[in-house]
Amino acid sequence: ARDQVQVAGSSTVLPYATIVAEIFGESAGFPTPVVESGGSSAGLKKFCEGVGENTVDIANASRRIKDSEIEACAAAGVTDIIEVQFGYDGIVFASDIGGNAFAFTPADWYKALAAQVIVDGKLVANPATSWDQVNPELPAQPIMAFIPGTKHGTREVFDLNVIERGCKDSGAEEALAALVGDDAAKTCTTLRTDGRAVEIDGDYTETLSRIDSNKEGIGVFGLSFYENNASKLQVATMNGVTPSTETIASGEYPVSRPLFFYVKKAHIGVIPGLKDYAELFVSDEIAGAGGPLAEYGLVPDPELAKAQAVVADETTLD
Amino acid sequence: MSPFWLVTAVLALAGAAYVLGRARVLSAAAGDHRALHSLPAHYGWAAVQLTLGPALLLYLLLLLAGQAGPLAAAAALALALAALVWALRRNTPDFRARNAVERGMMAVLILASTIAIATTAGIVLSMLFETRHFFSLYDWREFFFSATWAPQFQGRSQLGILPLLWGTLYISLIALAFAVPVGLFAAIYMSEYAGRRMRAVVKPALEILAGIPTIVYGLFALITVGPLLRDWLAQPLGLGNSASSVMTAGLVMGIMLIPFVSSLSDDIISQVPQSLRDGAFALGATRSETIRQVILPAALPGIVGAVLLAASRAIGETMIVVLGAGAAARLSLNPFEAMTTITVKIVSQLTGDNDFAAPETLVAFALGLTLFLVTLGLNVAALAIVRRYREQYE
Amino acid sequence: MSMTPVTAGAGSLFARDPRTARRRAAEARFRAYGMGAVLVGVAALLLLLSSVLSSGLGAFRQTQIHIPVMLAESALDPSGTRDPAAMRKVTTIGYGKVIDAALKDAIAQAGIALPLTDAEIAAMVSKEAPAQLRNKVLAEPALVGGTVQVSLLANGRIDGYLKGRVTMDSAQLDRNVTPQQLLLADEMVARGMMSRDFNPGFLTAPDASDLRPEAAGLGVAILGSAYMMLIVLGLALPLGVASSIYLEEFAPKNRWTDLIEVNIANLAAVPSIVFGVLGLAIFINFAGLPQSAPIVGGLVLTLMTLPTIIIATRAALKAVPPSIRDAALGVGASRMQAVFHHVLPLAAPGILTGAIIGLAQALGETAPLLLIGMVAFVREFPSAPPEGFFDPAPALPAQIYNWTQRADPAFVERAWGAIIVLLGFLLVMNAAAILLRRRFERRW
Amino acid sequence: MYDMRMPKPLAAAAACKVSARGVQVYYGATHALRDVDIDIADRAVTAFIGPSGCGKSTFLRCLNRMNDTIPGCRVLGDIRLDGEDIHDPRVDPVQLRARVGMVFQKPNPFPKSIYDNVAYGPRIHGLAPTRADLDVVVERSLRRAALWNDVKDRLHESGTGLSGGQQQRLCIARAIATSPEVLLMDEPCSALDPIATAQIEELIHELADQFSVVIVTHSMQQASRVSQHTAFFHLGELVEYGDTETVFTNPVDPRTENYITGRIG
Amino acid sequence: MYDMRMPKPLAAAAACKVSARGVQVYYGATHALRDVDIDIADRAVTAFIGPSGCGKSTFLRCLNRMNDTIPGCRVLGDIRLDGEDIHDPRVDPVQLRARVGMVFQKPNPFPKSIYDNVAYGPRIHGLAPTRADLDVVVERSLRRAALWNDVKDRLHESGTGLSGGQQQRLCIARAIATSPEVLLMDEPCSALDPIATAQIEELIHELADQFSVVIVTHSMQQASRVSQHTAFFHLGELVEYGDTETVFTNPVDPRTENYITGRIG
Ligand SMILES: Nc1ncnc2c1ncn2[C@@H]1O[C@H](COP(=O)(O)OP(=O)(O)OP(=O)(O)O)[C@@H](O)[C@H]1O
Ligand SMILES: Nc1ncnc2c1ncn2[C@@H]1O[C@H](COP(=O)(O)OP(=O)(O)OP(=O)(O)O)[C@@H](O)[C@H]1O
Ligand SMILES: [Mg+2]
Ligand SMILES: [Mg+2]
Ligand SMILES: O=P([O-])([O-])[O-]
Repeated sequence: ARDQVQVAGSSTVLPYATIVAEIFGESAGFPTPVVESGGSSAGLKKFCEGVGENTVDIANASRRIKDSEIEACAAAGVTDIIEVQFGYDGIVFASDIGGNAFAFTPADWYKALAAQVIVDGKLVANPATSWDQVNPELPAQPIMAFIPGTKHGTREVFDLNVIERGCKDSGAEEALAALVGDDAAKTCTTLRTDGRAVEIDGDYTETLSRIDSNKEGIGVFGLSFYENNASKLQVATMNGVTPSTETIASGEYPVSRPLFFYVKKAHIGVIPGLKDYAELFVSDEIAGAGGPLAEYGLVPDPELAKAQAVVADETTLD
Repeated sequence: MSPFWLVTAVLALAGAAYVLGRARVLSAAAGDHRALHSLPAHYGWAAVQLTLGPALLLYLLLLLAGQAGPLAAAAALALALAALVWALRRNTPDFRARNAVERGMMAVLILASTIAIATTAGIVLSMLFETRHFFSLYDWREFFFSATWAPQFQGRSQLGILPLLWGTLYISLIALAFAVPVGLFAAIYMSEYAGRRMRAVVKPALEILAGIPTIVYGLFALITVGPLLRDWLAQPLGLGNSASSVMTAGLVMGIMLIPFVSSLSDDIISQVPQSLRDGAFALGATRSETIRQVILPAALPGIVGAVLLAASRAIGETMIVVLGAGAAARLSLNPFEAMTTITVKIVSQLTGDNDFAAPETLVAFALGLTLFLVTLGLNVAALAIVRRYREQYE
Repeated sequence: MSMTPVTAGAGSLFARDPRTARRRAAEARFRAYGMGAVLVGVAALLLLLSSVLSSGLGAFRQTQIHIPVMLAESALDPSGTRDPAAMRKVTTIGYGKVIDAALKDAIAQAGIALPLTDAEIAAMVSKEAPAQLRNKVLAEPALVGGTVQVSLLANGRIDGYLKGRVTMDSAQLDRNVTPQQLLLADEMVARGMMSRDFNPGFLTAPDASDLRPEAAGLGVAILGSAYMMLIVLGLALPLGVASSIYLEEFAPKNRWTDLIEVNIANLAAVPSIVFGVLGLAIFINFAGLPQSAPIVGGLVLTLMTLPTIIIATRAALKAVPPSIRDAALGVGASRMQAVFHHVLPLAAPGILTGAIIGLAQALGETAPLLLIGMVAFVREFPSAPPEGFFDPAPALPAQIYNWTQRADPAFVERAWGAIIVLLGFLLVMNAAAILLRRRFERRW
Repeated sequence: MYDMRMPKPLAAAAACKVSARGVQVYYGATHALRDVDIDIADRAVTAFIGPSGCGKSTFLRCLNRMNDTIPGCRVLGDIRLDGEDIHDPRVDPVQLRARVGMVFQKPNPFPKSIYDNVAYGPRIHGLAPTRADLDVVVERSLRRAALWNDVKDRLHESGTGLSGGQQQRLCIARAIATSPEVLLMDEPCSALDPIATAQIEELIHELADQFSVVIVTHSMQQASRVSQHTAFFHLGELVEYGDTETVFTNPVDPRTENYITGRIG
Repeated sequence: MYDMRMPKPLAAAAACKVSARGVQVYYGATHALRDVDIDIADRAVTAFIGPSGCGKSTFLRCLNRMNDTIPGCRVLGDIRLDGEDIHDPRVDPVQLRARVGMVFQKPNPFPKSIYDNVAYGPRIHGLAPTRADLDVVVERSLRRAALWNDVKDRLHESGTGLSGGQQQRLCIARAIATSPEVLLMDEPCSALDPIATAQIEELIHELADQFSVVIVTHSMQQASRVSQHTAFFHLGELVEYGDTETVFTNPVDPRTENYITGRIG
């Protein structure tokens, strides 16, 4: 029989999961769990493959499980799923440490990256080439943004909380609604493809290397990644707020997403240490403020106690 | 039964069957090898085959039927022992042991080649199902004829394959345009000009290029080649200022592909009989004329195979494309612009954050299947070329 | 001279007519292209290797802190029985406190007076250090009660400082290290309490989390790759050669075998991740093999490598002159014997090249492993084969891929170090094949 | 017509080892051999003569089914060895070839040592169980093929490093090492000097005591020296077949006479 | 000794085309050819005879430096074509071989069409600028090699699908298509029937009007029919060299006599 916990899923959650697994293996008297990374979607797909020793026990996800996925799970016999939300992933905008400092609003990003904007009442290809053209207060630096590729969940957050928000805030959405009707939302989030918005399908290290070889670029990073590389990157403020675990936890900083893991209830009691691992994960010493996860860059969930209760009671999704 | 004991038991049985089978026929022939139809070793192997073949087959069937466990092992063991007895009785001097052994080997050979077929079938099937699912969610005309690739999390995605297909072909073409001449000339130099000593060093050295993890190439493209091409070619020529470009990825991938062409071609060129070279030299042909006009045509099938393999690797590569050419799907003729390939998008959609039952994820399978068909077409064409121009010696 | 209208070359052997001169020039050009091609390849190789080596060699050396540690019984063996089972109750947290205290003492003893907080001093050592000490004590319970001189891993940022990755300027901006700590490091180095030593742990230790980059090693990944390569070598080479032999030497030549030939060539063009999809479906979901196990990885890579080996082998078999087969058949060899005794040895160089290239690809491949759980964080060592084939273990390329994604810059160096290990692995694996290939190479 | 080519006395005089009826060979669309009927005697030497390209090698290769290996080559008709149809599906061509040995027109030694070249047949047929036996067989075969003196000091060097004539003798040694019942020799002396030729002819004589030997030759002298029966092929047809003496002194077909006297080629 | 092998009259009678002095050939450690001195006359046929393995082919291959391509083969000594040292570093072996053509002992047609086989030499040397010229050259060469009638309908089929003798003639046609000044022929008639042999001998006669022809043969008759000079090799040595008539009727060295009369081989 399998004697270690098997975890799969999000690469965003992976560092946290490995920190927990390491401590768990060192002190709990169980073997160290195996944590795979292959993306939230692939992890959930594996999770939903069925119940049994050769399926994973836990799926990490940087987004909530979708209804269609729950259905697929159920079809394969995976019914009792425990959903645990354990913190937030802050999303920050950063540029080379030696360059200009930026103070953004979502509207700046919308205006800089939208494929088409309204000029003189007409929809035209975005003419902006430098940041001061979208907002005179920004430095006159060419627009070059390294944004997450369409595979990343971060992109969804970026689209929603930055671009769409910016579209609304700048009043463009209304104007668009008047101009193109139902397609307004889509026009809002369609980004330019002329090379000024570079999609990164790789990870944050790739974004960092790209900024390294193109110092005028501005990249999108996870908070934890930024904090580990603060000596190379300077972070931009959003709506005047500097991102930090505190400002994100308090909701002041607008761009973040919740992180989850899902536990297969049927495996609790079958796979040794499964519940212990989940409990350790959401314990205050680990996931709370000042714990190793926060030290690494996790934004602790203000409602961590809720998560602890969910694990303790093995509360399943309905 | 643990795998270790299973392996040991099988080996022990095989050893016993061989020794007994051989001894038995030799005693029947009173030690006279000439009285035997086949070599004594053939009788040994015939016994091994008969002992193990059916038993392993049975065990496998039981495993597939979900009957793993001591019972299945015992059944297989019993069958093996029975077969051993039968095999020994069969081993009389006029038993055609060699033919039996060769029939067995042939069965193994056929089985081995079925695996390749089965893999193809498996791949097609595993993609077909999900592809159908995808097309039930997304219009196939959009997929095949739309020039926009823009997946979105909120739905409203545009999933046109054309820009990806174009990127795939463009990048592979550049990679091959670099790797094929370099690899072929390197092969020619190694096999026809260089001394034994140099060849013994250079060939394995170039093969290291095939073993360097592609992430190294990717970073090389991202950090070194990309900016270099941008600053020295793209910007002076007014072809844009993107560091990631088709050209970057193509060139770097070309480097990786050198050994695919060079090593395989070198082997095939070396296999061409010396008498053909002599024939050309004696007519006063120079070495290069001999190579171009006599050796290369004779080595054509192998060289085409090597090029196809290189092309296949180029089409299947992800890391170099992601880091060298970017992830943006675009239809453009400018080789200094960022583009991407089908493979990159298969990987990213499969490992991404989308709902695993959403068209944005399922599109990976449709992409895979389409790519499969496209490369099938290329391979058919290549086979036809080989058939047409092959020069079979002797 | 000759009365025949057409004759090749005449006059002095030392003189060149224009046509010969042209042909000589073409020959020289051709040769130069060949030379150039080899140089391009070798230059690219050297460039890549030098960048790999310069970025990765640092990973083989690691900063250690050498201090005496007082192993108080009260803290480490409250029961006083020296019974390892009982001593296990003390977790790494307990050991962490012991180390912190020892380090503080040692610094005070050495007379270093810098304005440092306790937390800053404690952060000089790796978070792995308590586990190091704990393992040492559990292995030798008798040490408790005395004072031992130990070498503990230093924190990754301190290590980075000694390697030049972290500077006073960067420390100013860095949340994870303070300039004061760096000054302390200088003092400790000056007093011999800290040094950079060869780090066997890089090759033997398991992976570590993002909080302890300095402790991360390749032990499990090397085993995982070795197991997978054993499987690939044991399956792909025989299967590939066997099916090539059948298709090239025995199969009737008809549309059906054409189809198979095209199919195999086409399999080589299937993106590797698709093999992962297939492997997940067949080996894990259908056959029920375990996740993250070398057996599944090996099988998937076998399927992926097969086309390469088959294409190379078929080309090599095709290139063997038919007269050799005739000669064997003529003395009464069966076709099987003709192939195995004569054709195969002559085709061996090409086959081995296929194996070299195929295995190199298999050894460095990540994408298909993503889907079958081989890109994973695993700290437990797999057992010996064949059982170990079924235990979870990542592979070297998966480990590299994983490390390149980590946030802490210390992992970058380790990723490059792992690439060096991978290349070493490749060379060891290829050496045998290359030597064998040289033995079989002959012209006739 | 049939009678003419197949004189009764022959069939009566010697037992017939191989008999062919209505053999046709096509290379793709080319009809290379037309309707050949022949009975090859046991314990005798049969010579095939005829101009270059007339189909001698082709017919020879029919007798041990070596034509099976040429893509596009089709053989029709009935060929029997000791009365058994060699194209019968039950016949193992391997066994056939073990009994019907062959020396090819173009010497084709294996790229192996001289020793291994000769030892190969005995090894696969298990004719020499021990190494010492094998040494004996190899030496005897090389001696009979008149090659021993040339190569006795270099038995373990490659067979492809021999001179043309040496390679030819090596192939003869290789073929006789397995003691086939029928030995097909396609111009076995073409690259040999007169002495070596004489030695090989001597060997052929010896072999014919027990076995059936078929030899293709362009030398009428050689044919008349070594063979008891001679077959004359022309443009893919078997024109004449009979006692060597008769064929040479008193041919029935004018073409035979023309060829022998050097008027057609 | 020297005088004996190198009779003065020969050098005087005909211009000397190729002269060799002290030629030694080693294959690795084997000393295959010892100290050969010879002058080969222009516009004449020289025959090399000698038992199989004595070094005839080896020496032939020295004359156009084909031995360069054999790994481990070393050639020492001085060989001159029209008085020019062929081993001079300034000499391009390619140019040498264009002037000194060769027909190999084992036919080695290219795996190309029959036409392309013959056209290959003229093409690379630019001897036939137009396609029509080339057609003429190919047909003429095939005719002279007595192969035209056999292959005129299948010029575009592969040269490897020919019979042994046809391949041999194809190689002759290929060699003469470039009209070399010296033509080295290694047993060019070994696979040919008497008529074809006569035709090739006729060709050799013709060629000798303008060029120098060297022919290796095992047939004394052939040597005496076609050649003006004969060299007898034995065990790697040039034993005797002189007028063909003298060598055959009145040899100086007893070994020559023994060989010619069939006593040594
Ligand atoms: N593989 C082949 N493909 C096509 N035609 C062939 C092939 N082999 C032989 N032929 C043709 O068949 C005819 C008979 O050839 P075969 O080799 O039997 O002649 P042969 O009598 O042995 O001549 P030789 O004395 O020259 O060897 C020839 O015209 C030849 O060109
Ligand atoms: N490539 C080689 N490697 C080693 N030895 C060789 C090689 N070629 C020829 N020899 C040896 O050199 C000697 C002379 O060979 P050569 O081919 O010149 O003989 P030849 O006179 O042409 O004989 P034949 O009439 O049989 O063709 C022979 O003993 C032969 O075995
Ligand atoms: Mg023939
Ligand atoms: Mg010779
Ligand atoms: O791996 P992710 O699903 O977090 O992008």
